[in-house]
Amino acid sequence: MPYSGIAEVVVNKKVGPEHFLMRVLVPELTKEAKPGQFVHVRCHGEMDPLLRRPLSLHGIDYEHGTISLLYQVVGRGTRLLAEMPTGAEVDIMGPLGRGFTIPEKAQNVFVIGGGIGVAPLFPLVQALKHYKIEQTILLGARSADWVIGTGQLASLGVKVEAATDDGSLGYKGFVTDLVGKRIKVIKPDYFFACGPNPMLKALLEVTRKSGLDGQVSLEERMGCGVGACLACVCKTVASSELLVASGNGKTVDSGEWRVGSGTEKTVREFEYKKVCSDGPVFGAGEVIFDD
Amino acid sequence: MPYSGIAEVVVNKKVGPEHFLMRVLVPELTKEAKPGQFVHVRCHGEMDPLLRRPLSLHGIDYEHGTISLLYQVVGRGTRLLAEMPTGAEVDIMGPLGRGFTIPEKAQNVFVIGGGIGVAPLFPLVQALKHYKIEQTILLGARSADWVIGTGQLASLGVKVEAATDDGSLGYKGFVTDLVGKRIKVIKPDYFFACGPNPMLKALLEVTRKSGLDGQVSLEERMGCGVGACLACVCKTVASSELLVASGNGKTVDSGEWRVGSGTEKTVREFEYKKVCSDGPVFGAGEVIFDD
Amino acid sequence: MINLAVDLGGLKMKNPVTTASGTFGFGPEYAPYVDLNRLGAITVKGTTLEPRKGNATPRIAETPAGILNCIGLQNPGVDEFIAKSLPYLRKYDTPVIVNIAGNSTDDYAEITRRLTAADGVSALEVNISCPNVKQGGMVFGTNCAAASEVIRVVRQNTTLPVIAKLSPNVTDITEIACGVADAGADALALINTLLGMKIDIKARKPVLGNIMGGLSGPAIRPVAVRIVWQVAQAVKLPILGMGGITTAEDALEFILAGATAIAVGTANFVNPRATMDVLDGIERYMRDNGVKDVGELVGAAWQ
Amino acid sequence: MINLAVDLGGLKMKNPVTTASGTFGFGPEYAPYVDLNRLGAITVKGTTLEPRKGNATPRIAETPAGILNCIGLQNPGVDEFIAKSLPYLRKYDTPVIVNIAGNSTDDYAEITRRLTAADGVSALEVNISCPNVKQGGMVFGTNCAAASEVIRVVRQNTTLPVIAKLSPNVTDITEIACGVADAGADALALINTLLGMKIDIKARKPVLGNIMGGLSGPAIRPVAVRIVWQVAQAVKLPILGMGGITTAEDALEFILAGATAIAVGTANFVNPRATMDVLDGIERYMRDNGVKDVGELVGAAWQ
Ligand SMILES: Cc1cc2nc3c(=O)[nH]c(=O)nc-3n(C[C@H](O)[C@H](O)[C@H](O)COP(=O)(O)OP(=O)(O)OC[C@H]3O[C@@H](n4cnc5c(N)ncnc54)[C@H](O)[C@@H]3O)c2cc1C
Ligand SMILES: Cc1cc2nc3c(=O)[nH]c(=O)nc-3n(C[C@H](O)[C@H](O)[C@H](O)COP(=O)(O)OP(=O)(O)OC[C@H]3O[C@@H](n4cnc5c(N)ncnc54)[C@H](O)[C@@H]3O)c2cc1C
Ligand SMILES: Cc1cc2nc3c(=O)[nH]c(=O)nc-3n(C[C@H](O)[C@H](O)[C@H](O)COP(=O)(O)O)c2cc1C
Ligand SMILES: Cc1cc2nc3c(=O)[nH]c(=O)nc-3n(C[C@H](O)[C@H](O)[C@H](O)COP(=O)(O)O)c2cc1C
Ligand code: FES
Ligand code: FES
Repeated sequence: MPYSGIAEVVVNKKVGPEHFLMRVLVPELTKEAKPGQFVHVRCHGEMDPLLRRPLSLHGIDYEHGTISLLYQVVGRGTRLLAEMPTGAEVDIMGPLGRGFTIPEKAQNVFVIGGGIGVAPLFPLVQALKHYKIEQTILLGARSADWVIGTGQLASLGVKVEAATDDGSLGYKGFVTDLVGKRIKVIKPDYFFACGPNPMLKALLEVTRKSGLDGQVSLEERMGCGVGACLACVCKTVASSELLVASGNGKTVDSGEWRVGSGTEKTVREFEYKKVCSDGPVFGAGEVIFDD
Repeated sequence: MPYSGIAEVVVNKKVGPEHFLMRVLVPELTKEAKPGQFVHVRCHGEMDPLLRRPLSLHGIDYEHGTISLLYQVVGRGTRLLAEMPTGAEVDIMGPLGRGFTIPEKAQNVFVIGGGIGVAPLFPLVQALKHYKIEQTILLGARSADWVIGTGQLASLGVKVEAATDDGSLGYKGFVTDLVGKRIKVIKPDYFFACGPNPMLKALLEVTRKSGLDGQVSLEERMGCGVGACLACVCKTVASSELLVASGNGKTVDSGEWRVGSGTEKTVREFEYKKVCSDGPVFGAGEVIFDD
Repeated sequence: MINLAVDLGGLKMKNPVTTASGTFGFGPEYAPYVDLNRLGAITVKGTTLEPRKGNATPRIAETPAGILNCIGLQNPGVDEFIAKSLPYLRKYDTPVIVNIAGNSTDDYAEITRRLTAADGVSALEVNISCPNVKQGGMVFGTNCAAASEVIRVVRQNTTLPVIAKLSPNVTDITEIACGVADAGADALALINTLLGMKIDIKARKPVLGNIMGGLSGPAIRPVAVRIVWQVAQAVKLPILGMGGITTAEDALEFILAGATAIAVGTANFVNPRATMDVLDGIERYMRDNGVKDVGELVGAAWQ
Repeated sequence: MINLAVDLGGLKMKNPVTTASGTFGFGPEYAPYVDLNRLGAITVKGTTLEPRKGNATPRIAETPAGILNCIGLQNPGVDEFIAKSLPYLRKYDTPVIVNIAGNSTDDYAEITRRLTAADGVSALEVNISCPNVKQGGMVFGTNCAAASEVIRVVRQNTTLPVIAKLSPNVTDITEIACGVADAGADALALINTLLGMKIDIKARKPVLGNIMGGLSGPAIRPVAVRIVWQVAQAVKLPILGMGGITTAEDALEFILAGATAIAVGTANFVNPRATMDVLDGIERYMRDNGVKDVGELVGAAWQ
C-alpha cells in the first residue's frame, strides 16, 4: 500500500545546471518501490502552488530506507523543492504507478533517456545489471553539461553513449538518431525509454521501423496521481483492437501494434489510459501520439 | 521616502512562548525610521497567503542599519516568518505610518503595553530616556511567560511594572486596572499605549476619567499599508468637531476630547481615518471605539 | 456523546463528510489512504448513459490556489458502472451518491431508471452544471426552466433522494434553487466549478485542450460560502456544500453558512486523507465548543 | 523600436498598463514607489456625487490567493476630488481615468457633467458593478437594461471616452457587454470583483463588517481571463482587462485573450512596484519575441 505522509530530507544538492538531487528518508515508501514508479510530492504547506508534483524514483536504497529524486528546476514547484534544506520535512506519496517490467526474453537492451528523462532509468539499469542483461545506455541532452549521471552510470560498469544537440559530448544530434544508427550495429532485442513526449514519438518511429519492441515512460499533467481524477490520460490502442496506420503516410509493421492477444480487426477508436495508475510505463506498441 | 525591497535576515530567534525576534539588515529603511512606525512584510514569495503583514518597529539600530521586529506567531503569515533562517531574504516596505510624537510639556509619562503591543514601545522608551523624560512602563499579559522584554527594559534603567491575568507576575488583573491605581500615585502628565483594541478602549475610559491625555497605537486589518485601499480605517472624532459623550452614561471632561483647535459645536458624525497612514498612532482624544 | 449524523433530504449520512464528484474516482482509488467506511457518503464520478471518452489533453492546469479542469465527463457509462463499480462499493457500509449527467431529459430519465433499479445506490446527484461538455451540462444549470425540467424528470423516475447540483455561473442562484426545489429536488449541491481559462503565453493559445475549464480548489471558497449563505436563507432544502474545502475550518464555514453536509473535492489531490482530516477536525471543534449535534451548527452564522 | 502605445476607445495611453480603481488611491499614495509618469493611465478610487463614509470594519479579509473587500465606496465626493486630487494629478503627464458610481441615473448624469467640466480628466470608468453598496452598484451591472441606461446617460453628458466596468457575477456577460456597447460605451473594463464571503468559525459570524465582499487577486484570474476571452470575441469594443494581474505574464494572458490595456489591482498591495514590473516585463516579452507593436498581441490567442 502506498505511503502518504511526511518524510525527512537527508540530502538536497545541486548536481547540474538546473538539476538537484534530493534524498529522502522514508522506509515505508522505499520498501515497496520499484523501478519506473514515481512519487507525488508537495512542495510546501500553503495553498499556492496547490498541486503535488510527480517525480520518478531515481534511486531506491532498500537498505537505508531512502529514495532519491533527480529533478530539474523548471517552475515554481521544483524551485520550492530546491530550497528545502537538509532536515526539512517533505510531504510525499508513493510509490505510485506501474513501473518497468523486464521481459523474460530480453537479453540485450537499449536504455534511452532524453533530458531529465534519465531520472527513472537508474534503478532500472541496476535491475538489468542484477539480472545480467546486456545493456547500452543512450542519453540525449542539449549539451555536455546537461547530460546528467554518466559518471555514476559508468561506475556501474555499463556502456553509456551520449548525443548532444551541439555535439559537445558524444554524437551531435538527437538521441533518437543515435538510436537509429546503433540499433543496426548492436541489434538490441528490447528497449526502455523515458523522455519528453516529442522525443518518445520520434523514438517510436525509429523502433517501429526496426521492429524493436520496448517500454516507454510517459509524462502528463497530473491532479490526484492515483487514478481518481482522469486528468493525466494518454491515448492508447483500444483494447483487443489492432490499429492500422491511418492516412498520415506511415506504414508500420502491424505486428508492432499488437497489444496483448489482440486479433486483427478493423480500425477503431483509441482508448484513454491514465498515466498515473495504468502507467507511467506503457508498452511501446500501446501508445498513440497525436500529430 | 519609504524603502521597498529585499532585506537580509540577520537574526530570527524564539524569545517567548509564541514570540520571535527578527533582526533585519536594511539601512535604507532604518535611517528614516521613527518610534511607532511599522513595516509591511511579505512572508514568502508565493500567492498564498497573499497579503503583507504589518509589524511595528521594535528596535531601530541607526548605527548598524538594522531594525528588529518582535512578533507573535498567531497565524500562517507569522508562522512563515518564524521559519525564515538567518541569511534569508525578506521583502519589506517601510517605515510606514505616523509614529509617536513626544509633546513638549511631557515630563512624567506612562508607557503602557498589552500583550504583543509591547513591541513598538521599545524605541519610544529609548527616545524618552534620551530626552530625560521620567517614565513608568506598565505591561499586561496573560501570565509571567507572556510578559516580554522586562529584562531588556530594566537594563535601560527604567521602572517596569507588570500585570498578569493569573497574578504570576506583578499585579493580578488587567493592566488597565493597574494603570487606574498607579495614575493616582504617580500622577503622570501623559501616556503612550499600544495593545489590542479592547484593552485600549478600557484604557481610554480610565485615562479620560483621570483627565490624562496621551497617544495610542491602533491595529486594524490592512491591505496596502500606504493609504490607498481604505481597508484599515478607524473611527475618529470628525475634524473641528467636539464629541460630547452620548447616551451611554459616560461623562467626560470635554477638554479631553478637543482635537486641534476645535471649537465646541453640536455632536456630529465620526470620521474614518486610515490606521496605516494617518496612524497607527492617534491622539487619545481622537479615537472612537464602537461598543 | 457527539452526534455527527445528518439527513440530507432523506439520505442518512453517519457524518456530514462526503467526496465531490469527479475528485474521488469510483472509490477504490483512495481506499489505500482513506477508510471508506468512515465517510458520510461516497459521491462518485459523473456518470452518463453511454460511455464517454472526455476531452482532449491537457485536462488540468494549476492556477493560484486552484486548478482548472476539463475532464469532460470521461466515464464508462452507467451499465459498466453498475456492473463493475457498484459491487465494489456495496462492500462498504457507506451510502453511495451517484452523480449523473445527460444530453437530454430523456437521457436523465433513462439513467435515473437504471440506477434506481440497481442495488447499492443511495441518492442521485443531478449534475446540471458541468462547464466542460458541449451538450447538456451547464446550459441546463444556467437556465431556470431547463434546470427545473431536468429535476422534474429525474424526480418522476426515482424514489431515491434527488440532489440538484447547481452552477455558480449565474446572476441569481437563488432563483434556480427555488426552481429546482419546486421541481421536486430533495437537496441542493452547491457549487460546481466556476468557468475559467488560462493562456500559455509562449504558445499564445489556451493551456487546456478544451480551451475553458472549471475552476475549483481553495481559490473559489469565498464564492462557494457566499452562495451557500444566500441559498440557505432563500430555500428550505438541505444543502451539500463544496468548493475549496481543505480543512475542518473550511468545512465549518460552509456548515455555519447553512450546509447540512459538505464535500471535499480538489483537496483530495493535495492531501489524500483530506476527508478524514476534515471529519476529525469537525469532531474536535464540536468537542472543544460543547456542540452536541452537528445540526446545531447548520446556518448558525445567520440564524 | 517597440510601440507600447494603445488607444482604449479614444483614450490614448503611452502603454497598456493602468491601475485598478480602488487599489491605488488617488495617486500620491504610491508615488514613493512608482513613477506615475510611466503609467499608461492612473485610474482613481470610485467617486460619487456626495462624500461617502463607506462600510463598517473589518473591510478586508484574506482568502486563498485573494482578498475580500467591502470598502463600500468611501470617498470625499466629486467636488473635493476635483478641488484636491485633480491638481495633484495634473502635475503628471499621465491620463487620469475617473471611476464613477451613483445611486441613480441622475447621480451618474450629474457626476459626469462635473467631471467633464473639470480640467485633467481623460476618461470615465463607469462602475455599474460594485458588490459593496446597497443602492446602485451591482444591481445596475447584473441587469442588462439598467446597465445600458446608465451608460446612455453618461454618454449623453460627456465628450470623454466612456469605459463601462462590468460585473462578473452574471450568467451571460456578453449580453450585458453588447447592451452597453449599443448604449454608447467606448470601451469595457473587465472584471470587477466576484461576490464572496468568509465566516469566522470562532465567532460564528461573517468576518467582514458588511457580511459579503468582493473577491479580487490572483484567485480570480482564471475567471477574468475567460470573461475577456468571451467578450472580446462577442463585442467590437476595446477591453481594459483586470483581475488578479500580478506579473507581466499574467498581463499578457489578458492581452492575448483580447484586452487592449490592463489594470493592476490587488497586486499593488503585495508589490507596490507591480505596475512597473508588469510594464517592464511586457516590454521584455515583446523584445524577446520580436513583437514590434503591442497591438499585435491583442486577442492573438484566438485570432
Ligand atoms: C510520472 C512523472 C515522472 C516525472 N519524473 C520527473 C523526474 O524524475 N524529474 C524531473 O525533473 N521531472 C519529472 N517529471 C516532470 C515534473 O513533474 C515536472 O517538471 C514538475 O511537475 C514541474 O513542476 P514546476 O512547478 O516546477 O513547474 P510548473 O510548470 O510551474 O508546473 C505547473 C504545473 O504543470 C505540471 N507540469 C509541469 N511540467 C510537467 C511535466 N513535464 N510533466 C508533468 N507535469 C508537469 C506541474 O506538475 C504543475 O501541476 C515527471 C513527470 C511525470 C508525469
Ligand atoms: C500597525 C500594526 C503594527 C503591528 N505590530 C505588530 C508587532 O510588532 N508584533 C506582532 O506580533 N504583531 C503586530 N501586529 C499584528 C500583526 O500584524 C498580526 O498579528 C499579523 O498580521 C498576523 O498575521 P498571521 O498571518 O500570522 O495571522 P492570520 O490571522 O492568519 O492573518 C490573516 C489576516 O489578518 C490580518 N491580521 C491578523 N491579526 C491582525 C492584527 N492583530 N492586526 C492587524 N491585522 C491582523 C493579517 O495581517 C492577515 O491579513 C501589528 C498590527 C498592526 C496593524
Ligand atoms: C477533476 C475534477 C472533476 C470533476 N468532475 C465532476 C463531475 O463529474 N461531476 C460533477 O458534478 N462535478 C465534477 N467536478 C466538480 C466537483 O465535484 C466540485 O463541485 C468542484 O470541484 C468544487 O469543489 P472543490 O473546490 O472542493 O474541488 C469535478 C471537479 C474536478 C476538480
Ligand atoms: C480594496 C479594493 C477597492 C476597490 N474599489 C473599487 C472601486 O472603487 N471602484 C471599482 O470600480 N472597482 C473597485 N475595486 C475593484 C478593482 O478595481 C478590480 O476590478 C478588482 O479588484 C479586480 O482586479 P484585481 O484582482 O487586480 O484587484 C476595488 C478592489 C479592491 C481590492
Ligand atoms: S492524475 Fe488523477 S487520474 Fe492520473
Ligand atoms: S491599509 Fe490600505 S489604506 Fe490603510
